[in-house]
Amino acid sequence: MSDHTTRTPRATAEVPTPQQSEPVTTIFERSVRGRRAATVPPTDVDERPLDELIPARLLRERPAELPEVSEPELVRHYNRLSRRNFDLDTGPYPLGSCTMKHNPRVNERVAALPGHARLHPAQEPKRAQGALELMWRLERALSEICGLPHVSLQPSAGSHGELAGLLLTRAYHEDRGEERTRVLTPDTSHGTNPATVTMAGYEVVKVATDERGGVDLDDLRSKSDESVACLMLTNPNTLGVFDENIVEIARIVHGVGGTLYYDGANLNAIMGWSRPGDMGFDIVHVNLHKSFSQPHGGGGPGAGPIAVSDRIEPYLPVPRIVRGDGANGAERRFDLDYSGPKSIGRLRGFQGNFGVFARAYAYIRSLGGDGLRDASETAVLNANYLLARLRQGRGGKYLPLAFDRLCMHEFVLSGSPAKHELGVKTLDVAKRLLDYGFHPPTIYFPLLVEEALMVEPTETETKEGLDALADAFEQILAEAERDPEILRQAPFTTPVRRLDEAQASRKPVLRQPLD
Amino acid sequence: MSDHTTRTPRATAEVPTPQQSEPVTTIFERSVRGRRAATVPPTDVDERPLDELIPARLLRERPAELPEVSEPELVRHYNRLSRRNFDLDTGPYPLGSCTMKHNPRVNERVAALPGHARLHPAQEPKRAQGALELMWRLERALSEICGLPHVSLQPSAGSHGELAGLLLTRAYHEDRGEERTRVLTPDTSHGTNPATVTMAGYEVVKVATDERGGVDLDDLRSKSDESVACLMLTNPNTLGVFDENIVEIARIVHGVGGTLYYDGANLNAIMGWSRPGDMGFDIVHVNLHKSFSQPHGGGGPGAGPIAVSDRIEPYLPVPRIVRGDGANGAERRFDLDYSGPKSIGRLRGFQGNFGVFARAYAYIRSLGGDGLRDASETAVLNANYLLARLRQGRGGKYLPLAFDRLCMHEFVLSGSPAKHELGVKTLDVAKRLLDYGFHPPTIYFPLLVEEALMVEPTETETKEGLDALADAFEQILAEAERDPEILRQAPFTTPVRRLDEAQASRKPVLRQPLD
Amino acid sequence: MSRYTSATDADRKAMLEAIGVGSIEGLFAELPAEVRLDRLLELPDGLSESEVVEELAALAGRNADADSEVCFLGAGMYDHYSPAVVDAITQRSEFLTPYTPYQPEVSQGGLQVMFEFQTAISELTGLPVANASLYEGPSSVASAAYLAIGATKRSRMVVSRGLHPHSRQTLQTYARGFGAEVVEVGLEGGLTDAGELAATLDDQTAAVFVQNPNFLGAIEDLEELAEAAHAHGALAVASVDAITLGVLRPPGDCGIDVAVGEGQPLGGRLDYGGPSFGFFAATEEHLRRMPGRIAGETTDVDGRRGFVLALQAREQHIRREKATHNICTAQALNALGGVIYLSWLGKQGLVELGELIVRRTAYARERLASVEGVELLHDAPVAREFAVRLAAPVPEVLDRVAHEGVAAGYWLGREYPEHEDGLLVAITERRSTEDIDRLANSLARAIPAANDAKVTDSETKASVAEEVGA
Amino acid sequence: MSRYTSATDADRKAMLEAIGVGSIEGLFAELPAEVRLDRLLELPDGLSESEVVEELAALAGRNADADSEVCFLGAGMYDHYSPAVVDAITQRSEFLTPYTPYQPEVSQGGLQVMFEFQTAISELTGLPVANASLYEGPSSVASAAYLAIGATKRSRMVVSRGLHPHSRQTLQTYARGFGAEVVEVGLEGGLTDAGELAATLDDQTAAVFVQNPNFLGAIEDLEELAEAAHAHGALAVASVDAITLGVLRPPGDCGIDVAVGEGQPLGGRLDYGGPSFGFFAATEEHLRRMPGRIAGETTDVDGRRGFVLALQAREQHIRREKATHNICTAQALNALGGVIYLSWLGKQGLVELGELIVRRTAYARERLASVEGVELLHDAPVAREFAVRLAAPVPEVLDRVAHEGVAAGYWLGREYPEHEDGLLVAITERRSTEDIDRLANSLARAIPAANDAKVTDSETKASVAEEVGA
Ligand SMILES: Cc1ncc(COP(=O)(O)O)c(C=O)c1O
Ligand SMILES: Cc1ncc(COP(=O)(O)O)c(C=O)c1O
Repeated sequence: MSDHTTRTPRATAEVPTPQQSEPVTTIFERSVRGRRAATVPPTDVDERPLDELIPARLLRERPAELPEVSEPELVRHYNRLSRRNFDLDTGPYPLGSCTMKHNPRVNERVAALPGHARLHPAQEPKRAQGALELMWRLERALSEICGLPHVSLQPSAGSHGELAGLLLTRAYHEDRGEERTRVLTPDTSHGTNPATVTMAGYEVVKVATDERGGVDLDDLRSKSDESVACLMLTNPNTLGVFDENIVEIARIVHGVGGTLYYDGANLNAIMGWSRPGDMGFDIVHVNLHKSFSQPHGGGGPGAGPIAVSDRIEPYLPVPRIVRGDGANGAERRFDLDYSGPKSIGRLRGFQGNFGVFARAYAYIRSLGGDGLRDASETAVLNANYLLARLRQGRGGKYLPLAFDRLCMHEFVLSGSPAKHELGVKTLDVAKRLLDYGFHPPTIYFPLLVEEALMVEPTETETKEGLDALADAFEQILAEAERDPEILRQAPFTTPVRRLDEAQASRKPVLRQPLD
Repeated sequence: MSDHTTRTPRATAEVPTPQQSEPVTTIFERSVRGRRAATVPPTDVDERPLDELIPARLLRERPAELPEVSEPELVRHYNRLSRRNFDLDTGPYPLGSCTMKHNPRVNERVAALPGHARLHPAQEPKRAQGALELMWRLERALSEICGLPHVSLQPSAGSHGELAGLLLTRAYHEDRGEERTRVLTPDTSHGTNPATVTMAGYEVVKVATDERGGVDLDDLRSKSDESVACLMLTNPNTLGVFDENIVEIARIVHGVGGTLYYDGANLNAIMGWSRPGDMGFDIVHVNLHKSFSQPHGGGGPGAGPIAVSDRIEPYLPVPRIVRGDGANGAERRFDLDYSGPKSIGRLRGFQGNFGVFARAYAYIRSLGGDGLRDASETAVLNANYLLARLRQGRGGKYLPLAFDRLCMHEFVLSGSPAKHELGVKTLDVAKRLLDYGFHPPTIYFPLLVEEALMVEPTETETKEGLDALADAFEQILAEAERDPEILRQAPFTTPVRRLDEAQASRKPVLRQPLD
Repeated sequence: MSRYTSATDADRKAMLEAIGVGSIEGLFAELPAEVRLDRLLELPDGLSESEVVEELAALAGRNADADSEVCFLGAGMYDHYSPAVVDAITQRSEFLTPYTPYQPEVSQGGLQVMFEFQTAISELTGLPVANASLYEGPSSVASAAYLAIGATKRSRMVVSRGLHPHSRQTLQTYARGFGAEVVEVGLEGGLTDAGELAATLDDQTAAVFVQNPNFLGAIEDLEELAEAAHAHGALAVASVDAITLGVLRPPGDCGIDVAVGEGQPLGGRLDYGGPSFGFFAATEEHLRRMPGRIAGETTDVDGRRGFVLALQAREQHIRREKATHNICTAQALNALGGVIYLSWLGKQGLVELGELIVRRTAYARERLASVEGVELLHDAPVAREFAVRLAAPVPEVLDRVAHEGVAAGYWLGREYPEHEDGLLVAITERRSTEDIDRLANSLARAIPAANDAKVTDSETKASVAEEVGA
Repeated sequence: MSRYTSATDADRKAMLEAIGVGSIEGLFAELPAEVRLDRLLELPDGLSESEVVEELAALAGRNADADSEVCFLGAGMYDHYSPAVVDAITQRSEFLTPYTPYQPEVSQGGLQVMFEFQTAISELTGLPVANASLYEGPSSVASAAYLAIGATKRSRMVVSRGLHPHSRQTLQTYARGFGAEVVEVGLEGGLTDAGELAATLDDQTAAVFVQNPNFLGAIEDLEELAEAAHAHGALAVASVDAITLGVLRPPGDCGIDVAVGEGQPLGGRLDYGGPSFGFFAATEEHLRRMPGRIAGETTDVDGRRGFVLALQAREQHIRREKATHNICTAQALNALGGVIYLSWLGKQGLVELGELIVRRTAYARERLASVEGVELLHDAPVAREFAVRLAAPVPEVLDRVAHEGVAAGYWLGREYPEHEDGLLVAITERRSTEDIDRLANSLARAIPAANDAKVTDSETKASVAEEVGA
């Protein structure tokens, strides 16, 4: 038994929920002049007037209007606010492309050890050997998982890894005296891919998708020439399907001298089963906040390490972690190497998001090779099972699979029949799912699929949880048959109901007005 | 501004709240055979069959049916459960006699330091000097606050301190060759007082309360004789009033040779203003989970250190913390002294609830003498302000003060007029307060007061919070005038509504039936 | 105003006005002059948060904790690994900060936890009824005596010398209040002396108290002991170790009437001895005599499943001087930690953990017995702890081993004069064979050294200074 | 099945059946053989939780952290005290585990936090518009350059040598992508050389980048620099330290167009450099060119106040190749920590903290300057960090001082060849005068010693072994 018994939630806004009745107050509105949650240690030196130490014109005239609250008020404010979030520790969060897998609590414990959390980033490497070794070991593990020999942990997120990847591509081509101007991305690609292409100074060229959801090889061939710097690809792609032509794709792109970039957002599908390096990719980014269990934090922090092939290696960002050879029986010493004459340089300050590395490393050590493979297998099993359950019922009719194949760790449905036959949009289905206590899938992505619903249950969910989710879909579609207005008005149970997003952009109120 | 704007909550059970619709499932019901949240380290020794090491008849035959869940399920279960509690970090919790003051987060931090949390209780004192010194310093601080020279931190809670107090009293009298059989307690005393008296082998003698809410001196005199071992008293007492006759009371009890025991549950009213020792008390217990900010934990842990006068000191529990005299320039060493030939002995294992001591000590160090006094002053100010606000409105009419005086840190109202004039009981008012987002006061205690409401806002609440609470009372009483049924049916917004307590005792289901 | 209070000067002024009192002093007007403190409390000034942490960290740094040593100390509290989920959940405000669930409508979280906890303890002990926690182990033993008096109307308590010394001492302390007599039965070959027990029991005996495994680590035959007690109409009370209940026969299966125990091993911190929790389970017939809170299942007015404090008529706040116990604040948060821990380990995990510990203990016992100068104190079967004799003064040896970063165990001479040369060594899943070998090697060095050495004054002084971290 | 997954054998069987595939392999049938891994990953076996903690703790134990040393390191990240409330709140599942708030109805907590954060950053910087966070400091500087290109249609970036070397390097890296040129302006007396700046600026300049306090600790005259930039139609970008904004004139008051900075000092962990957050604030006119998430206030269908992601049309998930930036996952949790920290300190607290640090820094600067062999590198006014020259090889001196438990500061020679003898010393509220005196005394010993000593091979080896904890 489980608590996933599906009951039909309310479909009325008449009687507000308790949370809906709560007034919304910001911490600034709680502020009362003179209150404080902190006292500052006493001044144990001369209390010289500040303008004796710093010229008055460089000093602040009036203090910043920060909140003035006592500690109890501070704690209450943020505790109450926290309850206005849905979180992964409450229930299923099948947000496609985001890999909302469980965040093990032991990772938080090891990240918080003073030797990690209190280590200054400018500490001399010889006094930070544990940190460097952890990073080195994580690099080795990611290298093995990705099937590429060299790793830099530096990028701060997937998009940052992408930027690194294209800067590496640029450096690689320039080093060979080539100037290439275009980067290919499938029309199913994630928004960060084309945005990165522009930021890296390239032109985006879209590649079409074939009828199986993979790269359209003819289109790819027709667009591949010496001006192509790189092809950026996700595999399994954002449709949740594995591109079987990957070897041919690599051949085509490498054939014209381009590099192959792997957007690792979907690595969770294939760990231990297949490796981007073995598929022919030159550069891979890994989202440690997806496949490697770093908590998403409401939108970060994450980390986007990159793994690269030998030919890309000379251009990797500095500093790099190096291990001494331990010659003459000396201890093997780890160090930071800033040299890299061909390096693209730095992408950020210091050594990267070390706290994230500690969590990812703990995750890898917890699972081992077997466990990582189990994670991917279970993720794929869960996705296919949920898909099978959805197809059995009304889902098969109103929310068909966009590309009718086995899926990998996620799948993309099209809400087009629901829209045309029932008059409910994907947005409406998603909002009604909220009432059923589930976080909705990713919606309206990929753009290729009309009224897309991108569902990624991850390995975290139980069979019962998936059954309950399938049941909720079924009930919602039944509701839509009966009374589509329910969905169009949904949600009814959330702390606020549908919000006016247009207003927020038209007349933006982006900070608390004070005075 | 604050978020305490009072809105009228729903008064209907028609549309259940989202939480009310959630199914209730125990962790045992979530269990699925074969799942697990933990793996055990591998056996690195011979895997000998267990019955080679332990005779089979001493071994368990079938495993205990503990839950089988993965870590994500475990976390989700308890996170969801947690949201079914009201807590102090959500809003006002004016639970009389319980001193629901803010639990500073830094206390949790220092209690969790490995040097505290990971210190084995049987560690040799010379290798636990920091812990002993902390205890010693806490003893000194409590001694100063209570105005009594000797302290034992050992008791685990207030009631345990009370038991210690009466065992000390017994030892004291026996040592003087006296056998005394009776213990006096006011009729307003807390239930633990008489329960302790019985447990300590004494007979309870109730002392009446006078018209000002204090001890009835005549009744006290008439009951005081050589058979009286002790008078147990709270001051301010459970009516929230300070007994002005305390010096005379002490004279009377001491006059017949009895000891005077101070139930320190209400110490939060007078820190820095008055000291039990100075009032004439021989033995005091202090609830560290009340005045000294140890979190209540849903019903513990706490600690109930006792402070005593010189004449009681020889009987204190062992072990005691002692400090070396530092003779010959040696370091002052702390130690545990188990000798105490006249000691009542041990009250529990090891040295007491050290983790609680660390938090209480951190609290005392955070506030200093000034801050403790400020805490008491603010607690008294808040109580009197709330009282004044309540009296202004319908509260003055329907919920009058039981004893019409200035109150200390709490006050007791009588719901008798509300019951007779409006037909709503104190219970009904309390339940309706839940809908308004407040934890109700303590109700039906002290027994002396008909339909009692015992209100202790503590120093934690803001003026705005108190105003909102007063407004809620006002609105509720207005509701009662209009439609008392609302109160009688309340609450409407809580995860469950009124529960059948009688059934739970008549046909007790006290554990999950398994199979 | 401090950082934990909110009354600004303006607030104070407005509030005093509303009260109709001119000043804060006015609020304390009713305190007679004789009992007013006419000075400030003599306490050091308050500190900023960072200073508080600094000060407490400095104190903590002067303790040798189980992270800084390899710890073989046990004697009732054990260095088991407590998973991160325990802290993560028990630190949630929703569990950390509320009071006892007197308002069940807003306390379903806490109440359901109690219900689950009771179920887990009932399963572990094999007894149908469990409460929601008592303070800790030894005082739970004493509480069982209080129950026994009520149940049998007798007041003679027969205790095995294998019962934890703290439990025996606590029982003795309480007994002076109850007016009960406590009689001890010795050990023979590590186990409660069955003959002596038989001779000691009489028809005035309220209860027999044993511990399993007993203080010397030996596994008692609970069934035999329970039978002996029952033969005289006395209750059989067992203080049991929760962890080894994964592999040892549960008291409920052995005819034990009341099982109690220390909860710390179930994912609790060592905390220099507390807070932890005590558990208390019994047969059905003692239900209405149980001490402490008990949660029960029921339904609300709309038929929803819910939980309440059941059988409150036993308790002090209702029954006052007739209550079954005086306990009020217990150890709810620690008990929550316990049930999370047990759910984390799960059905198989508890068994596997028990098996691992039994096997490691067997290894350690053999390994240590092979060291020159170490011999077994008894050879009864053991599960998680065992006793040896050292051929050198134990405190001396402990000191030397401590300097090598090992806390070798508990010196039995502290509580058992007859075992002045005894050392009690505890094994958990955190003590690897490597750790055990390290202990053995360290003992092998320390025992002859302690015998050889003539400790001079000056040496003593140096080591003292070092130990207090000066 | 691992401890993080739930599919038992029975589950797998039932699920595969429902899918209509015979085995797990069947689910991977579409992977071409050539790209299948035909072996297990070569990774060590998985560990139990306690073993994981042991392993990571062993690694952590080989780092000299700011609890184990007296830390005067700064250079962009500072050892400020982070209050317990920050951890307590950021570790709540409700904040820790959700994704970016794409479903605002169930993300009001996170969205309101962003709104509050934006308000706090706007207040601090004196600029009207702030986003909800970027990755960290230096990449935020580079992101400001991207905005400047869009705003000015120019691509020449003029950077002060007082800008953090990591910021300059990161800008340089990004610039290769943008196709921007980066030109550096030197320092004079610790401050950006105004003359050189004037000479370097031209009408192709997109933006001028300065830092305050600059990398050598000196307080720049932002107003002067902003005027110089504006005179050429360039934007003025300042990278600012958030803590000292309590006392220093905010960039918005000085005519700065874009202010960015590193968020770590606002209650963040040191974490060997990350994760922290970057903040980004600008004048109103740049609103629609801002990078990253921005929350805005709005109402729901029933008129309730609520928050959403505003101006999403700037972002990659909507605008794709035309987006103002490629950022997706940012640093929401760290930004939450930042706004909690600022609310904890409060209006007065930030000022008092700033004043304390300025005064302590003044003390430290004088105290160190009085040490033989130490002299000031510049005498411009400073706030929280200052630079000195040592009359001995700096790395040598640092090593010696480290052996006395003090991390003396940041060796400027790492990034400024012209300051081979430079040491940058950072002061926070955690560094007492006692700590400062200890540093001074330690330097007083180390400088002559470093000059005297001829480091022999064997010495070096010994100290290496010690440092790695062998
Ligand atoms: C397919 C894909 N690529 C790239 C990204 C960008 O990763 P990040 O958010 O870490 O920058 C995402 C994240 O949502 C993604 O789903
Ligand atoms: C007046 C009074 N006395 C004694 C006690 C008992 O204290 P404890 O719960 O710590 O045993 C309480 C606690 O509620 C109390 O309010």
